[in-house]
Amino acid sequence: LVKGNVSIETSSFAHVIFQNVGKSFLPQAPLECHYTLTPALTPHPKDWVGIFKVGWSTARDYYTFLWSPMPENYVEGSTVHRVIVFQGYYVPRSDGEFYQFCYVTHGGEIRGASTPFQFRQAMPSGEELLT
Amino acid sequence: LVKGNVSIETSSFAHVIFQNVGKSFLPQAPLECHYTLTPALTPHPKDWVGIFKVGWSTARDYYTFLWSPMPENYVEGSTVHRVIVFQGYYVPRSDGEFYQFCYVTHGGEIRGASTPFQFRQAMPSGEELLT
Amino acid sequence: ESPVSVCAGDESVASHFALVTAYEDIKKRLRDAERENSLLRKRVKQLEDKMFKPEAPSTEG
Amino acid sequence: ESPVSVCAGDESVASHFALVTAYEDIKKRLRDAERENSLLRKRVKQLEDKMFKPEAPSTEG
Repeated sequence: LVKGNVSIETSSFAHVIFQNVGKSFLPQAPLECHYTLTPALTPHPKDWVGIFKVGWSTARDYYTFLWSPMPENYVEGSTVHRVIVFQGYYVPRSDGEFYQFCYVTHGGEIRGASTPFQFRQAMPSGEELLT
Repeated sequence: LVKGNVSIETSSFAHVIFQNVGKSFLPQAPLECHYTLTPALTPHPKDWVGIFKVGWSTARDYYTFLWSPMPENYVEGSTVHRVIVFQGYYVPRSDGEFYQFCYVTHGGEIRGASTPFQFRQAMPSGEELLT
Repeated sequence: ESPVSVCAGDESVASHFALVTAYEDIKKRLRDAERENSLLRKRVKQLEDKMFKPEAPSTEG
Repeated sequence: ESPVSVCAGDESVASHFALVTAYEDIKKRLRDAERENSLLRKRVKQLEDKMFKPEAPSTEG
Protein backbone atom coordinates (compact mmCIF):
# COMPACT_ATOMS: atom_id res chain seq x y z
CA LEU A 1 0.00 0.00 0.00
CA VAL A 2 1.52 3.27 -1.08
CA LYS A 3 0.76 6.05 1.36
CA GLY A 4 0.63 9.63 0.17
CA ASN A 5 1.79 11.24 3.37
CA VAL A 6 4.67 13.64 3.21
CA SER A 7 6.58 14.31 6.39
CA ILE A 8 6.16 17.94 7.38
CA GLU A 9 9.52 17.89 9.14
CA THR A 10 11.50 17.07 6.02
CA SER A 11 9.44 19.16 3.63
CA SER A 12 10.02 22.67 2.42
CA PHE A 13 7.10 23.76 4.60
CA ALA A 14 9.42 23.64 7.61
CA HIS A 15 12.25 25.76 6.20
CA VAL A 16 11.10 28.55 8.48
CA ILE A 17 10.27 27.81 12.12
CA PHE A 18 8.10 30.17 14.15
CA GLN A 19 9.26 30.33 17.77
CA ASN A 20 7.27 30.53 21.02
CA VAL A 21 3.99 31.44 19.43
CA GLY A 22 1.42 32.21 22.13
CA LYS A 23 -2.08 30.79 22.25
CA SER A 24 -3.68 34.20 22.28
CA PHE A 25 -2.75 37.85 21.84
CA LEU A 26 -4.45 41.11 22.65
CA PRO A 27 -6.54 42.34 19.74
CA GLN A 28 -5.25 45.37 17.88
CA ALA A 29 -2.06 45.55 19.94
CA PRO A 30 1.51 45.30 18.60
CA LEU A 31 2.33 41.68 17.91
CA GLU A 32 5.88 40.31 17.95
CA CYS A 33 6.69 37.44 15.62
CA HIS A 34 9.90 35.45 16.18
CA TYR A 35 11.11 33.03 13.53
CA THR A 36 14.16 31.17 12.37
CA LEU A 37 15.30 30.75 8.80
CA THR A 38 16.94 27.34 8.53
CA PRO A 39 19.96 26.89 6.25
CA ALA A 40 17.66 25.32 3.64
CA LEU A 41 16.13 28.72 2.94
CA THR A 42 17.93 31.49 1.09
CA PRO A 43 16.20 34.73 2.06
CA HIS A 44 15.12 37.31 -0.52
CA PRO A 45 14.14 40.96 0.09
CA LYS A 46 10.64 40.24 -1.23
CA ASP A 47 9.96 37.32 1.09
CA TRP A 48 7.18 38.14 3.55
CA VAL A 49 5.40 36.96 6.68
CA GLY A 50 1.62 37.05 6.69
CA ILE A 51 -1.05 36.60 9.32
CA PHE A 52 -3.59 34.18 7.85
CA LYS A 53 -6.91 32.94 9.17
CA VAL A 54 -6.55 29.17 9.68
CA GLY A 55 -8.11 27.36 6.75
CA TRP A 56 -6.77 29.80 4.12
CA SER A 57 -6.61 28.57 0.55
CA THR A 58 -4.06 30.73 -1.26
CA ALA A 59 -1.27 33.12 -0.30
CA ARG A 60 -3.62 35.93 -1.37
CA ASP A 61 -5.81 35.20 1.65
CA TYR A 62 -3.40 36.91 4.08
CA TYR A 63 -5.02 39.20 6.65
CA THR A 64 -1.96 41.43 6.86
CA PHE A 65 1.73 41.06 6.04
CA LEU A 66 5.22 42.44 6.61
CA TRP A 67 8.26 42.06 4.40
CA SER A 68 10.80 39.81 6.08
CA PRO A 69 13.88 42.00 6.65
CA MET A 70 17.03 40.71 4.94
CA PRO A 71 19.75 39.69 7.38
CA GLU A 72 22.81 41.96 7.29
CA ASN A 73 25.90 40.25 5.88
CA TYR A 74 23.94 37.09 5.17
CA VAL A 75 26.11 34.02 4.62
CA GLU A 76 24.59 31.31 2.45
CA GLY A 77 23.65 28.26 4.49
CA SER A 78 23.52 30.01 7.85
CA THR A 79 20.71 29.96 10.40
CA VAL A 80 19.06 33.34 10.95
CA HIS A 81 16.79 34.49 13.77
CA ARG A 82 14.36 37.30 12.99
CA VAL A 83 11.84 39.36 14.93
CA ILE A 84 9.20 41.50 13.30
CA VAL A 85 6.41 43.50 14.93
CA PHE A 86 2.96 43.83 13.44
CA GLN A 87 1.50 47.17 14.50
CA GLY A 88 -1.76 47.08 16.44
CA TYR A 89 -3.77 48.86 13.80
CA TYR A 90 -3.22 46.01 11.33
CA VAL A 91 -3.79 43.14 13.73
CA PRO A 92 -7.17 41.33 13.78
CA ARG A 93 -9.88 42.17 16.28
CA SER A 94 -11.25 39.73 18.84
CA ASP A 95 -13.38 37.47 16.64
CA GLY A 96 -13.08 33.95 18.04
CA GLU A 97 -11.15 32.79 14.98
CA PHE A 98 -7.74 31.16 14.84
CA TYR A 99 -4.89 32.72 12.89
CA GLN A 100 -1.38 31.59 12.04
CA PHE A 101 1.83 33.12 10.69
CA CYS A 102 3.09 31.87 7.35
CA TYR A 103 6.41 32.64 5.68
CA VAL A 104 5.97 33.15 1.94
CA THR A 105 8.84 33.50 -0.54
CA HIS A 106 8.97 36.13 -3.28
CA GLY A 107 7.93 33.29 -5.59
CA GLY A 108 4.74 32.69 -3.60
CA GLU A 109 5.86 29.46 -1.96
CA ILE A 110 4.93 28.74 1.66
CA ARG A 111 8.03 27.80 3.66
CA GLY A 112 6.68 27.77 7.19
CA ALA A 113 3.43 27.92 9.16
CA SER A 114 3.00 28.54 12.86
CA THR A 115 0.70 26.98 15.41
CA PRO A 116 -2.60 28.84 15.68
CA PHE A 117 -3.47 31.73 17.94
CA GLN A 118 -6.51 33.83 18.77
CA PHE A 119 -7.05 37.47 19.55
CA ARG A 120 -8.90 38.07 22.78
CA GLN A 121 -9.06 40.48 25.64
CA ALA A 122 -8.35 38.08 28.47
CA MET A 123 -7.14 34.56 29.03
CA PRO A 124 -9.90 32.08 29.96
CA SER A 125 -8.05 31.40 33.23
CA GLY A 126 -8.65 35.01 34.18
CA GLU A 127 -12.37 34.81 33.67
CA GLU A 128 -13.06 33.42 37.11
CA LEU A 129 -12.08 36.78 38.53
CA LEU A 130 -15.12 38.30 36.85
CA THR A 131 -17.60 36.33 38.98
CA LEU B 1 -8.11 41.69 -4.30
CA VAL B 2 -8.91 38.29 -5.76
CA LYS B 3 -9.66 35.75 -3.08
CA GLY B 4 -9.01 32.09 -3.66
CA ASN B 5 -11.75 30.75 -1.45
CA VAL B 6 -14.20 28.25 -2.87
CA SER B 7 -17.50 27.81 -1.12
CA ILE B 8 -17.76 24.29 0.26
CA GLU B 9 -21.54 24.39 -0.05
CA THR B 10 -21.54 24.91 -3.80
CA SER B 11 -18.56 22.70 -4.53
CA SER B 12 -18.49 19.08 -5.58
CA PHE B 13 -17.20 18.25 -2.09
CA ALA B 14 -20.75 18.55 -0.79
CA HIS B 15 -22.46 16.27 -3.29
CA VAL B 16 -22.76 13.70 -0.52
CA ILE B 17 -23.97 14.76 2.93
CA PHE B 18 -23.26 12.65 5.99
CA GLN B 19 -26.16 12.76 8.45
CA ASN B 20 -26.20 12.88 12.26
CA VAL B 21 -22.60 11.91 12.72
CA GLY B 22 -21.85 11.44 16.43
CA LYS B 23 -18.91 12.94 18.26
CA SER B 24 -17.65 9.58 19.43
CA PHE B 25 -18.28 5.89 18.86
CA LEU B 26 -17.36 2.75 20.72
CA PRO B 27 -14.08 1.33 19.46
CA GLN B 28 -14.27 -1.88 17.48
CA ALA B 29 -18.07 -1.95 17.55
CA PRO B 30 -20.38 -1.91 14.51
CA LEU B 31 -20.62 1.63 13.19
CA GLU B 32 -23.61 2.91 11.22
CA CYS B 33 -23.02 5.55 8.60
CA HIS B 34 -25.97 7.51 7.20
CA TYR B 35 -25.55 9.66 4.12
CA THR B 36 -27.48 11.35 1.38
CA LEU B 37 -26.56 11.44 -2.29
CA THR B 38 -27.72 14.77 -3.67
CA PRO B 39 -29.07 14.96 -7.24
CA ALA B 40 -25.70 16.37 -8.35
CA LEU B 41 -24.11 12.94 -7.84
CA THR B 42 -24.73 9.99 -10.12
CA PRO B 43 -23.84 6.89 -8.11
CA HIS B 44 -21.62 4.14 -9.50
CA PRO B 45 -21.19 0.57 -8.18
CA LYS B 46 -17.52 1.25 -7.52
CA ASP B 47 -18.10 4.37 -5.42
CA TRP B 48 -17.07 3.83 -1.80
CA VAL B 49 -17.18 5.32 1.67
CA GLY B 50 -13.99 5.31 3.69
CA ILE B 51 -13.10 6.03 7.29
CA PHE B 52 -10.10 8.38 7.18
CA LYS B 53 -7.95 9.81 9.94
CA VAL B 54 -8.43 13.59 9.86
CA GLY B 55 -5.52 15.19 8.06
CA TRP B 56 -5.31 12.50 5.34
CA SER B 57 -3.54 13.43 2.13
CA THR B 58 -4.82 11.08 -0.55
CA ALA B 59 -7.74 8.70 -1.02
CA ARG B 60 -5.25 5.87 -0.44
CA ASP B 61 -4.95 6.91 3.20
CA TYR B 62 -8.33 5.34 4.13
CA TYR B 63 -8.37 3.32 7.36
CA THR B 64 -11.14 1.05 6.10
CA PHE B 65 -13.82 1.25 3.42
CA LEU B 66 -17.13 -0.16 2.18
CA TRP B 67 -18.54 -0.03 -1.34
CA SER B 68 -21.52 2.30 -1.46
CA PRO B 69 -24.48 0.10 -2.41
CA MET B 70 -26.22 1.15 -5.63
CA PRO B 71 -29.80 2.32 -5.09
CA GLU B 72 -32.40 -0.03 -6.59
CA ASN B 73 -34.26 1.48 -9.55
CA TYR B 74 -32.13 4.60 -9.40
CA VAL B 75 -33.62 7.56 -11.26
CA GLU B 76 -31.10 10.11 -12.52
CA GLY B 77 -31.30 13.35 -10.55
CA SER B 78 -33.01 11.90 -7.48
CA THR B 79 -31.96 12.22 -3.84
CA VAL B 80 -30.95 8.95 -2.23
CA HIS B 81 -30.53 8.09 1.46
CA ARG B 82 -28.12 5.29 2.31
CA VAL B 83 -27.07 3.46 5.46
CA ILE B 84 -24.00 1.25 5.64
CA VAL B 85 -22.56 -0.54 8.66
CA PHE B 86 -18.84 -0.91 9.26
CA GLN B 87 -18.26 -4.10 11.21
CA GLY B 88 -16.52 -3.78 14.54
CA TYR B 89 -13.46 -5.74 13.54
CA TYR B 90 -12.54 -3.12 10.92
CA VAL B 91 -13.26 -0.05 13.01
CA PRO B 92 -10.36 1.84 14.69
CA ARG B 93 -9.40 1.30 18.30
CA SER B 94 -9.55 3.96 20.97
CA ASP B 95 -6.52 6.06 20.05
CA GLY B 96 -7.42 9.68 20.78
CA GLU B 97 -7.42 10.54 17.08
CA PHE B 98 -10.20 12.08 15.02
CA TYR B 99 -11.62 10.28 12.00
CA GLN B 100 -14.12 11.26 9.32
CA PHE B 101 -16.18 9.56 6.64
CA CYS B 102 -15.44 10.49 3.03
CA TYR B 103 -17.39 9.51 -0.06
CA VAL B 104 -15.07 8.69 -2.96
CA THR B 105 -16.20 8.07 -6.54
CA HIS B 106 -14.92 5.21 -8.71
CA GLY B 107 -12.76 7.87 -10.35
CA GLY B 108 -11.08 8.72 -7.04
CA GLU B 109 -12.82 12.04 -6.51
CA ILE B 110 -13.92 13.10 -3.02
CA ARG B 111 -17.59 14.12 -3.04
CA GLY B 112 -18.31 14.48 0.66
CA ALA B 113 -16.60 14.57 4.04
CA SER B 114 -18.20 14.26 7.46
CA THR B 115 -17.56 16.09 10.70
CA PRO B 116 -14.94 14.33 12.81
CA PHE B 117 -15.47 11.67 15.44
CA GLN B 118 -13.39 9.72 17.91
CA PHE B 119 -13.43 6.17 19.16
CA ARG B 120 -13.57 5.88 22.93
CA GLN B 121 -15.01 3.72 25.63
CA ALA B 122 -17.07 6.30 27.45
CA MET B 123 -18.34 9.82 26.97
CA PRO B 124 -16.47 12.45 29.00
CA SER B 125 -19.76 13.29 30.76
CA GLY B 126 -19.83 9.76 32.14
CA GLU B 127 -16.38 9.99 33.65
CA GLU B 128 -17.57 11.62 36.84
CA LEU B 129 -19.22 8.34 37.79
CA LEU B 130 -15.78 6.77 38.00
CA THR B 131 -14.70 8.97 40.91
CA GLU C 1 -8.74 -5.30 -2.65
CA SER C 2 -8.17 -1.57 -3.01
CA PRO C 3 -10.95 0.80 -3.96
CA VAL C 4 -8.50 3.33 -5.39
CA SER C 5 -8.06 2.71 -9.09
CA VAL C 6 -6.82 6.04 -10.35
CA CYS C 7 -5.28 9.18 -8.97
CA ALA C 8 -7.60 12.16 -9.05
CA GLY C 9 -5.85 15.39 -9.96
CA ASP C 10 -7.39 17.61 -7.32
CA GLU C 11 -6.68 15.37 -4.36
CA SER C 12 -4.86 18.00 -2.35
CA VAL C 13 -7.82 20.35 -2.82
CA ALA C 14 -10.17 17.58 -1.71
CA SER C 15 -8.11 16.66 1.32
CA HIS C 16 -7.94 20.34 2.22
CA PHE C 17 -11.70 20.70 2.14
CA ALA C 18 -12.15 17.57 4.21
CA LEU C 19 -9.73 18.95 6.77
CA VAL C 20 -11.49 22.33 6.77
CA THR C 21 -14.76 20.50 7.54
CA ALA C 22 -13.12 18.70 10.44
CA TYR C 23 -11.28 21.78 11.68
CA GLU C 24 -14.41 23.95 11.77
CA ASP C 25 -16.14 21.38 13.94
CA ILE C 26 -13.22 20.85 16.30
CA LYS C 27 -12.79 24.62 16.64
CA LYS C 28 -16.41 24.81 17.81
CA ARG C 29 -15.90 21.96 20.28
CA LEU C 30 -12.81 23.64 21.69
CA ARG C 31 -14.77 26.87 22.14
CA ASP C 32 -17.57 24.97 23.91
CA ALA C 33 -15.12 23.07 26.11
CA GLU C 34 -13.33 26.29 27.09
CA ARG C 35 -16.62 27.99 27.89
CA GLU C 36 -17.75 25.06 30.02
CA ASN C 37 -14.36 25.04 31.70
CA SER C 38 -14.71 28.65 32.61
CA LEU C 39 -18.17 28.09 34.08
CA LEU C 40 -16.97 25.05 36.02
CA ARG C 41 -14.02 26.98 37.44
CA LYS C 42 -16.38 29.67 38.66
CA ARG C 43 -18.62 27.03 40.22
CA VAL C 44 -15.67 25.38 41.99
CA LYS C 45 -14.56 28.73 43.33
CA GLN C 46 -18.06 29.55 44.60
CA LEU C 47 -18.38 26.19 46.32
CA GLU C 48 -14.91 26.36 47.85
CA ASP C 49 -15.58 29.86 49.15
CA LYS C 50 -18.84 28.75 50.76
CA MET C 51 -17.31 25.63 52.19
CA PHE C 52 -14.05 26.80 53.60
CA LYS C 53 -14.98 30.23 54.88
CA PRO C 54 -18.73 30.01 55.56
CA GLU C 55 -18.69 32.80 58.15
CA ALA C 56 -16.09 35.10 56.63
CA PRO C 57 -17.41 38.12 54.76
CA SER C 58 -17.27 37.50 51.03
CA THR C 59 -14.82 39.71 49.17
CA GLU C 60 -16.33 38.85 45.82
CA GLY C 61 -19.43 39.69 43.79
CA GLU D 1 0.81 46.95 -2.36
CA SER D 2 0.39 43.19 -2.63
CA PRO D 3 3.21 40.84 -1.74
CA VAL D 4 1.82 38.12 -4.03
CA SER D 5 3.45 38.41 -7.44
CA VAL D 6 2.95 34.95 -8.87
CA CYS D 7 0.83 31.91 -8.24
CA ALA D 8 2.77 29.01 -6.83
CA GLY D 9 1.72 25.67 -8.26
CA ASP D 10 1.54 23.70 -5.03
CA GLU D 11 -0.58 26.17 -3.12
CA SER D 12 -3.24 23.66 -2.14
CA VAL D 13 -0.53 21.36 -0.78
CA ALA D 14 0.95 24.28 1.16
CA SER D 15 -2.39 25.39 2.56
CA HIS D 16 -3.10 21.79 3.54
CA PHE D 17 0.14 21.53 5.49
CA ALA D 18 -0.50 24.83 7.21
CA LEU D 19 -3.94 23.60 8.21
CA VAL D 20 -2.53 20.29 9.43
CA THR D 21 -0.12 22.25 11.64
CA ALA D 22 -3.00 24.25 13.09
CA TYR D 23 -5.28 21.24 13.41
CA GLU D 24 -2.73 19.17 15.33
CA ASP D 25 -2.35 21.95 17.86
CA ILE D 26 -6.07 22.60 18.27
CA LYS D 27 -6.69 18.86 18.64
CA LYS D 28 -4.26 18.85 21.57
CA ARG D 29 -5.92 21.88 23.14
CA LEU D 30 -9.33 20.25 22.84
CA ARG D 31 -7.98 17.12 24.53
CA ASP D 32 -6.51 19.22 27.35
CA ALA D 33 -9.72 21.22 27.75
CA GLU D 34 -11.83 18.05 27.89
CA ARG D 35 -9.50 16.51 30.45
CA GLU D 36 -9.63 19.63 32.60
CA ASN D 37 -13.39 19.67 32.21
CA SER D 38 -13.67 16.16 33.46
CA LEU D 39 -11.51 16.93 36.50
CA LEU D 40 -13.50 20.07 37.25
CA ARG D 41 -16.80 18.18 37.02
CA LYS D 42 -15.51 15.65 39.52
CA ARG D 43 -14.40 18.45 41.81
CA VAL D 44 -17.81 20.15 41.60
CA LYS D 45 -19.54 16.89 42.38
CA GLN D 46 -17.27 16.25 45.39
CA LEU D 47 -17.88 19.73 46.74
CA GLU D 48 -21.63 19.59 46.18
CA ASP D 49 -21.83 16.21 47.89
CA LYS D 50 -19.95 17.52 50.90
CA MET D 51 -21.94 20.71 51.07
CA PHE D 52 -25.51 19.67 50.51
CA LYS D 53 -25.68 16.30 52.20
CA PRO D 54 -22.89 16.26 54.75
CA GLU D 55 -24.71 13.80 57.07
CA ALA D 56 -26.87 11.85 54.58
CA PRO D 57 -25.57 8.52 53.36
CA SER D 58 -24.20 8.89 49.84
CA THR D 59 -26.20 7.16 47.14
CA GLU D 60 -23.48 7.61 44.59
CA GLY D 61 -19.98 6.38 43.89
